Amino acid sequence: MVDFLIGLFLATLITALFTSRLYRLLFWYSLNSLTLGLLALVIGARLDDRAMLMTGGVTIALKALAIPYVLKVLSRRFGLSRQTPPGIKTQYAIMLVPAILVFTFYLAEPISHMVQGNANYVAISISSLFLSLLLMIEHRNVAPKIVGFLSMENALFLLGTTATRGMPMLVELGIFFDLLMAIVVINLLLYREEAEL
Amino acid sequence: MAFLFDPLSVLFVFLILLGAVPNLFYSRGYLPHIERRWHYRIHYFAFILSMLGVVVAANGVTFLLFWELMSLTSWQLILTEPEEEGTIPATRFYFFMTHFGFVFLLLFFLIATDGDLEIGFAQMHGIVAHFAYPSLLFFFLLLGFLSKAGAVPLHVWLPYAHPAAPSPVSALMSGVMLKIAIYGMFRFFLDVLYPWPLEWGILVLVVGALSSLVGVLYALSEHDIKALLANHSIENIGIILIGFGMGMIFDTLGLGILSSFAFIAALFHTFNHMSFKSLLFMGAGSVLHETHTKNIEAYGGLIKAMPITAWTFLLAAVSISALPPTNGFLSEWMIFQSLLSSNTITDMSLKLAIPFAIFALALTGGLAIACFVKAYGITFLGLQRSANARHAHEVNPAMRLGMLAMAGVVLSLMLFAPSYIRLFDIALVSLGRVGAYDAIFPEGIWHMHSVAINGGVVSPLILLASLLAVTGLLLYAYRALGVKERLHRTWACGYRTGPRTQYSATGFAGPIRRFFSWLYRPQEHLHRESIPGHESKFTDSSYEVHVRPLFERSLYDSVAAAANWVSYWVYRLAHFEQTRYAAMIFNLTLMVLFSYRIFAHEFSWATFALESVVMVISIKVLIIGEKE
Amino acid sequence: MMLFFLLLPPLLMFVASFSRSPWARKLLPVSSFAVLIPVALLFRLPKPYELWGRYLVADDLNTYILLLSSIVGIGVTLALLTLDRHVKISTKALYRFYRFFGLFWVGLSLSILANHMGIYWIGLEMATLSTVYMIKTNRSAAAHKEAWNYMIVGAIAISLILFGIILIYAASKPILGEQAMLFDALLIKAREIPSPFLFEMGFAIAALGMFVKMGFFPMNLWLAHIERASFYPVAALFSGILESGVMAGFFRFSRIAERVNYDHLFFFVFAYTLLTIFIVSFLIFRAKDFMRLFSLSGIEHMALIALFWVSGGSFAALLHFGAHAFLKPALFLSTGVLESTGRYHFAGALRGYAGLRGKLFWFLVGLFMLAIVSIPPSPMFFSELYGFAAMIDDAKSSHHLLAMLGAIALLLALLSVIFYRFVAIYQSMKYEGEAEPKKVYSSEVLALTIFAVGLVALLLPSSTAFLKGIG
Amino acid sequence: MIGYVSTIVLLLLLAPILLSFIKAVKMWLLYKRPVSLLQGFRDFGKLLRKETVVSEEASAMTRIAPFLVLSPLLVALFYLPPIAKGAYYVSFVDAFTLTGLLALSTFFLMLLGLDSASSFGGMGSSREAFISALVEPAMILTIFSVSMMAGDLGIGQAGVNLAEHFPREHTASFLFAAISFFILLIAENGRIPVDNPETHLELTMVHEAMILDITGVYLALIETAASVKFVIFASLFASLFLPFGMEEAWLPAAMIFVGKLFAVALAVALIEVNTAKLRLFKVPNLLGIAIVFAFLSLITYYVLGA
Repeated sequence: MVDFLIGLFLATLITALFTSRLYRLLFWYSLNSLTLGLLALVIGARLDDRAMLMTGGVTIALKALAIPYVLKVLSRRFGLSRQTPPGIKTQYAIMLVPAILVFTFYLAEPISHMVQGNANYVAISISSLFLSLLLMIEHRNVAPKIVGFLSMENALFLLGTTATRGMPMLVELGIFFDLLMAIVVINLLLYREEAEL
Repeated sequence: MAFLFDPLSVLFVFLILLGAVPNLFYSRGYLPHIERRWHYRIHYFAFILSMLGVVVAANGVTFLLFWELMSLTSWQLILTEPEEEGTIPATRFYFFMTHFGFVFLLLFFLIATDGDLEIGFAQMHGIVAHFAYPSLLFFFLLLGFLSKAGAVPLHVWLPYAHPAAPSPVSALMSGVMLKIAIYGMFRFFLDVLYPWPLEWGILVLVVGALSSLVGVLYALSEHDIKALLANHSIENIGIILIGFGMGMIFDTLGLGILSSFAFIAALFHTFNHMSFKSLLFMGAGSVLHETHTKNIEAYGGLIKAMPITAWTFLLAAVSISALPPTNGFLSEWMIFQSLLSSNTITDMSLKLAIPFAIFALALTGGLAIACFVKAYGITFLGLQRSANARHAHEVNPAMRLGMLAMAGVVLSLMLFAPSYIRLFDIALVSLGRVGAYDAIFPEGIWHMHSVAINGGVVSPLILLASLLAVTGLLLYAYRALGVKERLHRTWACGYRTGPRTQYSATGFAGPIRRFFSWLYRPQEHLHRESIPGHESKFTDSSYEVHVRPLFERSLYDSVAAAANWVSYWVYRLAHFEQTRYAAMIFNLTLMVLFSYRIFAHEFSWATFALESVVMVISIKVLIIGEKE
Repeated sequence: MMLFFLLLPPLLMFVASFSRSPWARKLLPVSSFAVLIPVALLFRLPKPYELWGRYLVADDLNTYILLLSSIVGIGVTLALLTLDRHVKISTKALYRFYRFFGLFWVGLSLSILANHMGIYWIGLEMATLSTVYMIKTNRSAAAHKEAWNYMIVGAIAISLILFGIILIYAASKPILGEQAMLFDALLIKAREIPSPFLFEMGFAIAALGMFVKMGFFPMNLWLAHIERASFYPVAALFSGILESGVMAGFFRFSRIAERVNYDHLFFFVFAYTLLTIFIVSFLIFRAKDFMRLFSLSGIEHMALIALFWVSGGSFAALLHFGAHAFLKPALFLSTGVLESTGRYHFAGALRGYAGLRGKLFWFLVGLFMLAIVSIPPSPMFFSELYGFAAMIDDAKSSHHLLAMLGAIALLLALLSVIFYRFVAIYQSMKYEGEAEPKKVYSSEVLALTIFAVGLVALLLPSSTAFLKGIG
Repeated sequence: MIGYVSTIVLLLLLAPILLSFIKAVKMWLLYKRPVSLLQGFRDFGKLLRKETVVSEEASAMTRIAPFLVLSPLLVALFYLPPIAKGAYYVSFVDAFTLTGLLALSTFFLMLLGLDSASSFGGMGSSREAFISALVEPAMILTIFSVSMMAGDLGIGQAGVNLAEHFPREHTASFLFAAISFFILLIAENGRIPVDNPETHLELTMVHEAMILDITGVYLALIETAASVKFVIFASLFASLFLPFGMEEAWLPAAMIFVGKLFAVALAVALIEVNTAKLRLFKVPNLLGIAIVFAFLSLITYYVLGA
């Protein structure tokens, strides 16, 4: 089940990479967050970790529902462009994504026999970090960059839930708090016409 | 114990005082000429004090502190008159070079003291003896001191910085400050870094020989009187280094007394150079003060208006040209003698190297004479070449007093050479050398012997007395003859002699410049207004020659060009980050993780090659992108 | 309780910024000075002192950093009083600036005092996000663009740090459990970490995030551009406090990494800082305005601090850190005056000041300019001296002395490029160009004086003894 | 002691005669009526009787320099090697002092040339400076080499040593040194092919150009200095490079010595007749030969021991 969700997580992220519409991107992000939340719930249930269950719930509520919605509202209000053509050609992206995956597995190889957990989780987290970065790289518009940043947050969470079996509650709350603050700041920043970056 | 008063320190304190006290008078006279007087006063006295501080410092901290203070105050002193053209770049260069040297001294101290800069020199010797790479320390010291002393190839700042300073400061810097570096060499080579391999001595010798030649050659091509003198400082530092290098070589070969002799020669020349170079700079400063130009071509005939300046300058010029019976001759004689003492050496490489050093020194001597004939003749003799020179007067009493006092120092070095040599001997003995005084003056002070077997002898006092006696007799005879004298204008083949028909400094140095044109690569600027239709007839013509020193062109300019080039490319690279920051971070992360994986975990060439390929592709795709 | 007093001034500032009455602005410097009292108290208390369980623990190191940051904060609030006289800013924007400044300060205090990697990160993120808006106070297109830039680069960097933290946590959780988030616990058990490679990977990623944040290779200019586009107090805050917070984290992380594998850490930091200094020195060679110049030189200093710290010269690093923390904000604040007429001009920037205030101003700025290139007796000089000594000592005990000396030679060559440029700029500021009349306000001079006093205080025997005790 | 003083007097008296002798030989070879050998004295006497015309533009230097040109040379006369064995000589002066004294004289001569503001004077000084700068290293190397072979750096002692133990094993380097020294003799004394003492054509003048504005007693002093300088060089050549004939009693030894001096003069005269004056910028080639021979001499002695 866990592996299945992780696979789904990665799949949604990769799909997001190839999306060229803003709302579709938000949708994939929301799905991505949803899998993450489910993952937390599943692992939390297996470990009987209440904190993690809570985190899962908050993740689903906040990341899968609230943030995509807020972003959608913001994009409407500030008239952000809904066309988000990727800056990197698809041919390159097709090569890059597997390359990143292979690389992260190679990277995680030395730790595979050392920790009790699954080294592949670390590898997948790192690769989703890279993929989110790639998402930021390939778009010049602001909105996809924000989504990229948010999915980076997701990659962190993935690492937190899978590799460490849950971080301290305090940290997770802090991260959520900062996420909210980021949204506020983004809102403030958007108070001007969309910048071409 | 931050301070130390052993004979060597006291000797150099003496040197500084000898150089500074006449300078005080001169400076007093010069002061009305300066706008920012308090700025000048504060830094001037701090400068002198800092020099004293350096020579009496007993540990690394004190030494470096005063050394730096010396650099800073001299830097500010040069900046006393920042409006003058060329001062700002010159000071910048000076400031940079002096800290260039400072850094190496710092490194030396860091290593030689094991990080505890407060230990004394004697303890440093113990640490140095256990250091694995003594040559490294040697190079640190050499770079540190020689950049201050202005030896080739670290000399380029000197002809810029010294002329830019107010004249009393030029005198102090050139006369005294450079000697602080020599003090450092004595202190640290003899006290801390001892003993040496043969190569070190040879290196110092070669640097000295090169400096002396390069200095005098560029002095000859110089039209700025202070730059000319500054170039001569390079030459004289070279001569001192030849003596020092010979001392090191003899010491390595176990010839103790010869080594002491060479060191004494170096010390003696250090003192001599202090005296006559200070005097020369004071003279040049007086001339500059009156004519408001440093261009030697605008002088002429100043001996009539400024007799005291002219005659004291002559004394110094004769002395720096190493003509008997002056002190300059005596020290150079000693250095020659120590070079000649090498006939007892069996080492073949030395046998081949030393004749070259002799040749360099001898050529230097010949060229120095030519150069000072030029400097003196064009400045003080003949007709005034410009209105400025025509309106010149003798300088004020304080400045005159300063020059006369410094002339007194020169004379004292000539007359009391044995006493001075006694002092040098004491200083060297205190550093554990063999005493050489008794060997130099075995039969009283009348004859000065070379300590080598079959070495030469010179009798400065007898020589002086006989020269004075013969000249006096001739003069007396001339008076007795009662010849009538008549004034008449100079005959010039029917033309009227005027300021413009005289030989110029450019012309004077012409033959030598032409002979060394492969080195000088002079840039000639000939400007001529011809009468229309007559190619050979012209109304107006000017000819100028500029020589940019080889080292400056090849070494320094190329470094500057390289820095410019690198910075241009770095800047272009840095501009990627404005638009591709995420991609930069992406690649960076990739690279760091890859490197950790490969270098920190298990290394294999295959993975390394793979990483390189991946990185190159990823950088190409993500950062550089395609041309749009 | 202590924590409350520490956070009171910034919180007060935050609250006061909502009020529109004029006394609110007068309150600011008073409240910022007030922070000195708890910091001073903190110095007297026995260390380590638990401010909030084991989450926030004050030890010598972070008390020192907190002190530096507080002084910088005071200086910046002083200079803020006259911000609206040098630049065009609406009252509303100014108050909003204060609001985020307060938040920023709170975040920074948390991250500096944190003994817990998570809290450290939360504080840092808070500070970073609040600066985004402070940049935006300047209502220019460039500032807007740079605010976005900062938002994204800063967010990536901060995320990398968190990623690294989680990896480190994952590496050490098997032996420490939830305690794996505590710096002190980690430090003690560092050698027993079962998967050093995982730890190192985490450290590398976290360090990477910090280095990006501090503007190390290859992201050298982004910070400079941002500081150029924003108001000068922001730049002062950036270099003085924000980077202090990041640096404090680096100190702690590298101490742990040192125990895991010193060689790896050393070569990583060495290669990184040398590359950084290489790039930065040549960028400085081309810098054309004060902001970028100071920003780049700040990067150089941080690279040196990192280098000294991992070479075992903790005293040198801390001294350099202190000098950097005082000098940089001071200079950034002075750019407000230096560039107030005719931006981007080096020539004559130190001329044209009338009156005692003006004279004091140019004198102090001149001193700072020289101190920054470590001309003795600047604290920078001593820190570099001890830093290089530490590097040599470090090399002496190993078998790669010559390689180390080569690296030092390279470093010196690069530093000399910077040195040359700074001397040229200083001379140009003082002796070239036109003397245009410029206006200096007492608050600015006071701020500079505070920094100057701070610099001198760094050299007092008692403070050097204190710093030596930290290592 | 009497021998010492009379040697000096003899050399002083011979000085003008030698120069006249060269002139006479040249004239004779050119089918002219030779001048009298006493022409030098006649000129000297004539100049003493004339009034001195001093240039308006000149300074005190013109009034002092002539004495300073002559006096070092006169002093140098005292320090020459003895002409006969057992005669008194000054042993404590070495070759550097001697070259120094010669250079001192040249120094003031060059200043004298610059003093009268005439373009000729400057030209002469400039050329003299050029030539003497190149002579200096050759001179020092030569002297170094010879004194090595003689086993003493003192010039008087070296002459005596050479006469007593001629360094047969070092003939090669001895010969090189001799060639070098002879070239220096020509160059320092301003003889053809380096300088032509007889013309007053600006293209060729060196020595004469410097003293173009000197008259009367001053000129007499300078002319004397020139002849004394020649005699110093000739006698140095005679005692260092033709070291024989000293074992005789004083009078025969002196005769031999004078003969040697005339031989040197004759050689100079022959060279003067048979060569053309070199262009100024060809002079370094000649001096280059001297430097090379001096160097060769030293290196051969040092390295090969030959």
